[in-house]
Amino acid sequence: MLQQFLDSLIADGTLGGMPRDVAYLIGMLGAGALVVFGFVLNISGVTTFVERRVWARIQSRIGPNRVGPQGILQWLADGIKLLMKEEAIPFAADSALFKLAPFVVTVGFITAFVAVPFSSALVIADLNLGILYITSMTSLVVVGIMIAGWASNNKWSLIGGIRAAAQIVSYEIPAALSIFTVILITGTLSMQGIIQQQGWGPWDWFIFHSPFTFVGFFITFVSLLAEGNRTPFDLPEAESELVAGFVTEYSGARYLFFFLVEWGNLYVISAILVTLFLGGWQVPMIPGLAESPFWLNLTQAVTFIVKSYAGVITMMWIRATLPRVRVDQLMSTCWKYLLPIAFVNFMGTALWVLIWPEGFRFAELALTLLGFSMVVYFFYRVVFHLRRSGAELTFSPLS
Amino acid sequence: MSIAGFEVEVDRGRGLETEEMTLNMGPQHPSTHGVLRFVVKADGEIMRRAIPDVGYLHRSIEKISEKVGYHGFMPYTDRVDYVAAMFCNQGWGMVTEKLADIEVPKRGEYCRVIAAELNRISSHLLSVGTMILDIGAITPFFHAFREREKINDLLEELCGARLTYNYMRIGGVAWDLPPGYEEKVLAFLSQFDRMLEEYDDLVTSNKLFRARCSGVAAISPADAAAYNLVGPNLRACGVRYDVRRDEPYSVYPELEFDVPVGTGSAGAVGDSFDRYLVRILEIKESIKILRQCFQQIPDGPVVAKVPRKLKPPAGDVQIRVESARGDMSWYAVSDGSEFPYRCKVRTGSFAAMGMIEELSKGLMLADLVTVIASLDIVAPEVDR
Amino acid sequence: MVGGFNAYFSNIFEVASTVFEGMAVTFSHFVRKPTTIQYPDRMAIRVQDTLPYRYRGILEVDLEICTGCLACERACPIDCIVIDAKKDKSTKKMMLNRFDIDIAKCMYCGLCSEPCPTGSIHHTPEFEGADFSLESMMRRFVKQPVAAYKPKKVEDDPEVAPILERGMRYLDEFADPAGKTGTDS
Amino acid sequence: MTEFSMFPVVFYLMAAITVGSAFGVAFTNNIFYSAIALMFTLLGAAGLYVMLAADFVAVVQVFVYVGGILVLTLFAINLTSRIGDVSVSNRSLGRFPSFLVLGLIGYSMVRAIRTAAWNVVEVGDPVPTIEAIGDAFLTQYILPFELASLVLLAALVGAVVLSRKELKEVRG
Repeated sequence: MLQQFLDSLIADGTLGGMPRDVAYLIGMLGAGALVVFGFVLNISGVTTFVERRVWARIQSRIGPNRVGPQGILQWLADGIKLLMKEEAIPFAADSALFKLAPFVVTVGFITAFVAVPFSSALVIADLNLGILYITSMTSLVVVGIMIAGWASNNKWSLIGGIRAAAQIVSYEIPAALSIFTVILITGTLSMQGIIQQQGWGPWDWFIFHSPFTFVGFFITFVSLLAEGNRTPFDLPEAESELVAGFVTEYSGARYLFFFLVEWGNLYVISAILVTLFLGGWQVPMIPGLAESPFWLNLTQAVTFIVKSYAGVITMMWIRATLPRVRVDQLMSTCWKYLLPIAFVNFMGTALWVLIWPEGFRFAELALTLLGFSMVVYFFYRVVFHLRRSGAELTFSPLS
Repeated sequence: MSIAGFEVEVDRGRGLETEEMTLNMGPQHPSTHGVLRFVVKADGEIMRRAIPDVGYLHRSIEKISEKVGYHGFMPYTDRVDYVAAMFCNQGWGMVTEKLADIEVPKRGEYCRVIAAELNRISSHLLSVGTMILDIGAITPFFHAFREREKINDLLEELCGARLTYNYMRIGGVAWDLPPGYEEKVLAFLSQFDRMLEEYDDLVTSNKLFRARCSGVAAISPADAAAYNLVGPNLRACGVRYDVRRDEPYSVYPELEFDVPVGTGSAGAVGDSFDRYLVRILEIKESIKILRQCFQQIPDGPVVAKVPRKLKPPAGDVQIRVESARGDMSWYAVSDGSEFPYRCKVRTGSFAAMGMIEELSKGLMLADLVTVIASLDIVAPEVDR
Repeated sequence: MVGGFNAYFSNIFEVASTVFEGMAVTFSHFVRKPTTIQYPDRMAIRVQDTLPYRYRGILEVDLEICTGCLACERACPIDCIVIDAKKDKSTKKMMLNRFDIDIAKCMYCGLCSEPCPTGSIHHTPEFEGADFSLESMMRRFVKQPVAAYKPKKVEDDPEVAPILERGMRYLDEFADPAGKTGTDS
Repeated sequence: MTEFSMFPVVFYLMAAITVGSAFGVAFTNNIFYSAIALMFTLLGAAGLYVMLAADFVAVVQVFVYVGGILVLTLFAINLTSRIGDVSVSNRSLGRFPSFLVLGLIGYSMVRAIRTAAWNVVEVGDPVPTIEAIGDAFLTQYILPFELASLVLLAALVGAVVLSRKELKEVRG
């Protein structure tokens, strides 16, 4: 789309005699800036606000509600405050690497957005190895974290960096293995390709494709949580143990970058999960919708963002519920539980695809029913807790 | 030490030698519960030992007593352990009463027990709340503090302050229960019962939480005795000893309650989980005691007649109170004048603090905060 | 390996089920009413009005009913109350020249208001004491020397009577250690 | 008139990053700096792969070398280096042997460049290479592929043996 647009601009002479490649470069940089400033930064910022409000409600509080209507601009105020703060670089720190680290982290995070699909047409680049590209780019984040941990010249930071490395390298394996289960089914690495093979209904989603993908979904979820340094795996910055882990010595704008990545990563993790297991942007083909590309893409994008954001809120909700695991437990979870099960899943899916290349309808429907009954039982428990507490209820998200 | 649920002995005699790292944890650290400092000798994630460094919060409270007199010292005792100030009030009251031979009216004793047990609940809530916060879960902390705020409201109504109560006087308590207090407390307790069940569902039964605490820093009864561990920490080791039951004071003989001990339900007896669980069970016992108190409380005065200028006969006296952090022992010497000659407090946190260096050997770095929190150390109580 | 397969799968099941239960508890909080009090500006009534009667806020002195007996000064364990009361030679009256309370020092223990015979020195529900200088934390109640109050059998001065009534009521409910039960103290 | 193309510019940029940071790896005194320079070398090489339309190799380069091996290198440095003493240098072998090695490598490279037949291939739009790679691995190159797997497995077992601590089970 961008290429066509630039070609048309060149053709009618708006850009003068600018060489084609330079025009492409400027166009891509412009589009990139638009995406970064228009979407990526905002989604990270809004996520911090939403996280604080979600936590607050879980903890019987209200959360930030002063800046802007209902506090919606709190993230902007925080960001501006951090940008204007003095940045202290410790005297004994390695100042070049200390400054480099936030940028490595941010690059690793923002480049991942290139392959995230929002609708059937709305994707920056539909790489044919999209999912592999995203996982490889996010691995840059850990390098940044390690640089930060080492360059701060602080022992807490160093331990945080080491923990981050050990954790992310370990959890990449079960994550990759369970991502491969989906790839076994689809036969493509492209994000769009994976979504196109699913349907709008839950029974057409890959999570309910077979018992193995059902388990694989949870393994992927847990491993990606660990890769995103989220509770219960937030050991690298465990504030009660390591003060603030690898960000201990950071302040001001550089500190901001780390948290930009941390919260933006939530969205990337969710987007991966939604793409792989939860049907992506698939919407029911209502007659009339298919004819209008604009409305089709809009509904698809809304569907995708709503699904991903549900995932983001789930991660916040998990963070508000669970305690942190210990380092040895972290490792045993990965190597003793997730990895063997992921292997079994991988083999199982391979067999499943061999036996039923087109999917097994009965299993899909049964698993959908299982998932649905789990949700129903969950709400039964919620109501049970509500009744037992006898608490005053309010259904307004605003108070 | 334990790795992944297995009790193993790590042979460090051969193989790769790693460098020992000295970490300075505190005095300003998020989970040292006040101003505390630990010098941690660590080998990667595993601690060789953690040496506590105390004294940052020393405020000479014992010395102050020599200058302000018997009545005037009461508000200072609030500051000995600000999380459970009622017990310090009660301790000072009791030691002076014994020194000057003052009889506390029955209703006064009941008021004291009601206030103290409410305070015990709030103190234990703080303890378990901060423990789970240190382990990494944030929400249970807020839930515990929400309930604690309700107790603070009740205590505020009783004595006008939320933290430094100064509720008790020598010879009784300063104020009788306000009108309608019984209904309010009982209403709170019935709501709090349900909240405790919810807390159990959210925290106590949580496998991740149990895994973090099970087998961490398990203390044997012999070790506990050797290090003079007291209170819930001692009971978690399986020793059924409670000053309220074994050396009864106040009206505790008239009240029925159990003394919960650690059973090792998550791992070893006397581990961090047992210490946590004993506190939760003690909260339940305190609720029982409170309900009985309101049934049994007689009418009558709440404070005995005590001269404004109290001059106890010369002599020395020692009493013990079961504080939220265990056996709190008060010792006072009178020389017959209006000021105490000497006063000394021995607190539960101090004993627990002494044990950390021994306990920390071979634990993971993350376990240190669990141990500190599970021993329920309150820094000002250590230093006074 | 101890436990074997059973332990392995029961571990997984335990984690899953307890996490499930915990998530249900936290989810139920989404629809519970928050308990936050939005002090100070978003409240139906001021915080000060919600505080219980016995609340020990910043001290205040009603000079009209102060007898100048110095009981509060003696009771104060940190000497934050300074009273200068002298008998005027010419009028034979007890004159209050100075009655200062250093709020910066005060620890709100309430020991001073207990011995007061008239309830002159009492706690208010005010607690917002933040200020820019230590000097302004010094509450000077005597602007110019006034005569101390002399207790009478029946108060007939219409100006002093309501103040005294308030003071006695305060004594009755707050400062009198016997409370409402009435004792011999 | 041939249109100005960004292609050579990007190529020389990538090459400069790769070679420059490779010099950094070799010459810097600080081992941590070496590792960071290595990251840029690897990323530059990945960029060159992209320019050769070998996107799969490029992504795997980043995934495996940056995400895996470099992180492990940094991990090892973090664990072993004394944090107060950052200038842990990589020891050189001495001038003479290094020039010898340099000369040998330089000679063979120059020779290779001179003897190679430089077929100029028309660079079209990048085509997906994964399937071709997969096919090649499982048909023509299956033996080397399996052998490589075996070597990796041996390395894995070796690492476990090396790093394993002597654990004595006391109670399970």
